[in-house]
Amino acid sequence: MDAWTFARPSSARRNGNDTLDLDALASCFTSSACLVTQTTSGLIIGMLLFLVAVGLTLIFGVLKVVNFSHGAFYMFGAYFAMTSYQLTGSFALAMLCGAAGTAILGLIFERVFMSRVYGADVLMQLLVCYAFVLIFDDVVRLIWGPEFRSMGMPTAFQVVPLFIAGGVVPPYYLLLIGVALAAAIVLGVGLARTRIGKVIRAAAYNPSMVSALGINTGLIYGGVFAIGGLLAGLAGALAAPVRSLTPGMGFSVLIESFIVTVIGGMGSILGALIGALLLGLIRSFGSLGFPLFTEGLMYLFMVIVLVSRPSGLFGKEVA
Amino acid sequence: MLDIRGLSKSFGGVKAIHDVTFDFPDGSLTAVIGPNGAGKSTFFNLITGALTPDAGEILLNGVDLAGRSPPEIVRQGIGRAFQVASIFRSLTVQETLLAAVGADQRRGGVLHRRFPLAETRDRAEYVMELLGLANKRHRTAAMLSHGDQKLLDIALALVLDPKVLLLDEPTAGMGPEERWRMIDKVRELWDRQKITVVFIEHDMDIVFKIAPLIVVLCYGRILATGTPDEIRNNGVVIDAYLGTEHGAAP
Amino acid sequence: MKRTRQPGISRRSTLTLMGAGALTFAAPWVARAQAKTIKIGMPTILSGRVAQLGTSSRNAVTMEVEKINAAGGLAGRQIEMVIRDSKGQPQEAARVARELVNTDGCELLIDAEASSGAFAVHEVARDLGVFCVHTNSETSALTADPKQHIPNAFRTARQGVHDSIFGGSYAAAIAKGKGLKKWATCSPDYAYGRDTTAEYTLYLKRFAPDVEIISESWPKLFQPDYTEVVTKILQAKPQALYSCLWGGDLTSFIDQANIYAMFGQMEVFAVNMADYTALTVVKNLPKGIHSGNRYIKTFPATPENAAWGDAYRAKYNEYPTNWSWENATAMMLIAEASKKANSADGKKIAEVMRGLTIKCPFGADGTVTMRAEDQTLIGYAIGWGTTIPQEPYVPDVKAGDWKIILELEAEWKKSKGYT
Amino acid sequence: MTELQAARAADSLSAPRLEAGSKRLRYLDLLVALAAFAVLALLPLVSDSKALLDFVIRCSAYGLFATSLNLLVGYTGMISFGHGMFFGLGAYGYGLIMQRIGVPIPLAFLATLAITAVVATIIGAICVRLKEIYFAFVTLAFQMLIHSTILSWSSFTGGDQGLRGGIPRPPFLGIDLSNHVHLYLASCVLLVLGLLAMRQIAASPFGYTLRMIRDNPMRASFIGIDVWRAKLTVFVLAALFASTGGMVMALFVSGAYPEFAYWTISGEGIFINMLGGVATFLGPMVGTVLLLILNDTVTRFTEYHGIVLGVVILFFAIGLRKGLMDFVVEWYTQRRDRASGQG
Repeated sequence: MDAWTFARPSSARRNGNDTLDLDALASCFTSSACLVTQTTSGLIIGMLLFLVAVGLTLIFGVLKVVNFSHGAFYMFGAYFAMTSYQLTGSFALAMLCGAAGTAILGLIFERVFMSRVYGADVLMQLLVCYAFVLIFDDVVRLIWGPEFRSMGMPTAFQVVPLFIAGGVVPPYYLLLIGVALAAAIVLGVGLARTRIGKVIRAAAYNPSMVSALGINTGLIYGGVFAIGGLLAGLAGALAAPVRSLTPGMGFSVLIESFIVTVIGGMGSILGALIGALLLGLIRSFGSLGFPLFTEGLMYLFMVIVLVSRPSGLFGKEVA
Repeated sequence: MLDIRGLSKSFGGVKAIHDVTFDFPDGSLTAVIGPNGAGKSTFFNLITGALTPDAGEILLNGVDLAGRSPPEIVRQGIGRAFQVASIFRSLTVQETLLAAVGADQRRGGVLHRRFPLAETRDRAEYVMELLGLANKRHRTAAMLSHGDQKLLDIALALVLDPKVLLLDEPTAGMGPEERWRMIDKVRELWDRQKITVVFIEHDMDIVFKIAPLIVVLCYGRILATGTPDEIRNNGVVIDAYLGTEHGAAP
Repeated sequence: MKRTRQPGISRRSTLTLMGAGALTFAAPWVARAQAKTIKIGMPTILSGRVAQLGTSSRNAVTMEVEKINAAGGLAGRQIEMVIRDSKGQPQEAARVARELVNTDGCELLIDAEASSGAFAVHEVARDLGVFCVHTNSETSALTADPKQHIPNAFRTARQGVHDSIFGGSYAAAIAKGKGLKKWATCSPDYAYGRDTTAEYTLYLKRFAPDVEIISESWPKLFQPDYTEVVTKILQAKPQALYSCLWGGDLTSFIDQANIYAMFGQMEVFAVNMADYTALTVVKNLPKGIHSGNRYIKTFPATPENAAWGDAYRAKYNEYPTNWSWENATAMMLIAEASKKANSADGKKIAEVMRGLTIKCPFGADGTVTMRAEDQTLIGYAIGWGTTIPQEPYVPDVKAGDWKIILELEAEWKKSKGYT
Repeated sequence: MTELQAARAADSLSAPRLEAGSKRLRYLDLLVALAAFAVLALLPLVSDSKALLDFVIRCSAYGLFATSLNLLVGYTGMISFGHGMFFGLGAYGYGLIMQRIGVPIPLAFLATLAITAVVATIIGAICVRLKEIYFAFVTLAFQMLIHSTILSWSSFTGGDQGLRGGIPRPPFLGIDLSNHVHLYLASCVLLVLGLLAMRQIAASPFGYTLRMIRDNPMRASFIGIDVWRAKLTVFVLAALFASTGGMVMALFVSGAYPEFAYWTISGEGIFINMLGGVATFLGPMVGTVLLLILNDTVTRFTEYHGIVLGVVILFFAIGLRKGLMDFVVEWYTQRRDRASGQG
């Protein structure tokens, strides 16, 4: 057994088993305090991830582009929010700047660069995105410096956390979940009910038809990128008070968002929501039961989903 | 020869093919006709293994092919050409056919020799000559004209030396003149090869002119079978099919 | 949306581009360095997430080199630093190190890499026999393990086991005083985090045997979200928490633990807190976090140390990091050894350097020593104290006793089979 | 092509002569390989630059890896984002065998290939069912899984610090790989042999089967090709060459690190392919040389290499819209056609 456990240095003292700590996991299910805390913690992780992932899935659904540079929008959202918060001291304005700034960035990125490679190979599109991952990280380094930064929590939220059924829930995270849920609802309803939403869905389904109807597809594509950028930027802005800001911070978020969209099904908004929540819960409960393999657990879950349902849980069946 | 028994397939409650039974005689030339959505292409997809039937048997010389994979079915001797020419865009005509023969001879996995293999040459040559593609052998498939691409598609099916050849609308998307050239080719092919040919066709003039045997599909069922004269005078067919189709299409 | 574009690049410009590329590439091979100057190569991390540490290493070295050159250089030869980015990738670190020696003609190497890069550069030093000082890898095995030992490689970085011995005894004293029996740990899941945590708890329990570890969390390096870790710790309800998270990960963790009001509920021992990069960034620093010193200009509380810290701050408009003093110490040692040997030759410097003690602002007693037996630095300032959210950040630092540290280190080495 | 040219081309290459022609091409390949090796082998005699030899060794490692990736991407149309896992597997497999068991180098080499084949068969059997972007993602997931495992299983793999303490290189048959020139020659031999073998795969009937699958997998199955099996075969073959590249890398740095199995290696492989071109056999090799030169020069001058590299990528992706070799070949054929059209 020895060499096959994911072992730690021999001098390490562990109270539980090695990789597995199933007792901790099991005992959590018997305590409402633990259940509430871990479930909300899963929700928090999931909802923030959802904001990034939904933009990714929307862009893929409409443009069939895997936007590899999506993490950079999240990063810019955080930096924009931090700078405007430092200048104005207004939290609301910081959120707005983070979201609006990246929306504009998304629009420019799509119109000036991505629109040139729609006809080309998928790999060419990926390369353009990859190029901007590199460029954006260095641009942030040039503007804000290589050191990590912190925005700080607004005083309004520096309060005692709430206790619900024995579980701990910080008010700031309630706000975060609320904003993300609101974004999900606005997006879902907007796509289903409004005229613009219908046009976007039509463009996803049949772009040539939409352009034949005299609608400017370029505008739609740019708009979709702007919405995607806005959501990612909003996520970055919301994360800025609790996460440290560094160049390249978008990367790990991007990877997790990819897992979310792939599990949920590329192009499915509901899939992104469910996928994000699932991943959040895997993380929060996985850290109890598999403290050393939480990350691996996510990839394992992704492999299992992909193998059993290649198009993801809510994706359209691939022929 | 090709004996279809009780073949059925439904998609989410819609019966695309329902209890179809028909025996295509050895060396016959049969046209499958029917209005849009009659299940013609589904019928072909079931026979060639692109779709798995819900029920029924597909017997080729007594061997049941139902539920087998396309490569297996091809090896049993059912070749197929597609409605939209399905070719290998980056290969030349000659490469395409040489590689196809290689695949048929189970030499597609050979690693230690160079492409093309000498033993694949004769059959490829023969088919190129047969379909008049020989002078375009070094053209890349993507650069061929629409008609030539359709011919190459048929050549691909033919080069495997099939017992049964299924042609899904060989004249689709062609101008009137080109159509007749293509149909002459099909006819000539059937004459020379002495194989069983089944083709889907929309143009009634063509069907009535060249097909000795006609199967009419409608809503997934066989509505009628017979010679051109029998079909032409079949009241049910006229009502159900000719009425709608001729009304819709010029 | 398909758009066909004619490739718009002329042949001439393509050729020019290729020519230019070939030229810049060939240049270093053409140039052959044999001048009066002595080149010192330094692979370090100048891009990516920990670029700040690399640049602070570069700053410190540059500052020291200016002093040495002003004083006449190494045995009369002016130092020219050749500093290259390894992007934090071990294979790049190895490549850059080889190139620095083989192509750029560097005669000495300063290896300012993080752990895995340091092991890669160590192999290059083994292969090429070039004089090399590891300045940043704190992994004890790099010098403690006799299998790693080569005569031409030294280390001027602090060592995980030293930190842990004193950290453990410091924590044990507080644990006994306040009755902290239930402990949790939360450290990054990689070699440094695991080894340091294991050694820390080992010594904590040695000095306070009734301590019990009731929960462990192992977030990934650079993990953005620690929510599940924070809630897990809260579930366990420990009386004290140990963490060796560092840099941005530590500040993220503090920000996220803050809104769960975690710091009111337990004593926190975060060895990497007392580092200016973290201290100056955290906006709502909780009071009274226990931390080991990384670099702090008020400890040791000597005029030399304060002067060095101020000079650095004045020159670069930022605070020095833990990596800064480690690199500065390397240059000080090289300069002193070269003076004693009256040579800039790597072999001669190495001979003198073994066992050399020099005056140094970062020494616990004003001096540091390059221990001869395993060629690693001892006698540097080690202390623990509690943090406050403004200058001087750690007002009262309790200094470690090197006598005890060395005794227990010897014992630890024996237990590891290193002697 | 005009009708006339087609006819002329047909004349010059009628079927029987085509056969002989392909045999000639085979000898030509062999000749080119020998010449390339001769040039490489003479290099240490002409230049005493160790950095140049180092550069060629790194080119061997990355070149084998990138060219093998092109067997998947360029020839079969399988975009793998996880090919780097086999590069890592090669480096770790070889390193661990040498450190723990200490067999002769050729034996360790073969054993590593065998391990790679087994692992690639298992992973491939799961992955190749999926198409396009889903294939890309599942290979990426496997790559991350393997990377996570290397990090977590530190008692065996050394965790994030990699295999430390050097990998032993005992001499065999008079070849001493701790000698720089020997190591250089050995990696040249591996590179040339590897390229020759991959060239053979690309030009074999199997190579054409792959092209057919790339162009039209549905049609390929309708002419009797077992697409799944062919894809799995090329997946495993490509893994073997990637693994060889990893072993060369492990020999070069005398260690193995988790970065070798990280997704960025796969990303670099794809980048190299796009840089050099996927439609030409030697495209990835050209891309390797380009990327390494670019990397080595740019990091020399600036730490903002992200911007520089990004702009270069944009130049290729938006400006040329294809890799350098593809661009050159296309430009050359266009020019020739124009010339022959006028003449």
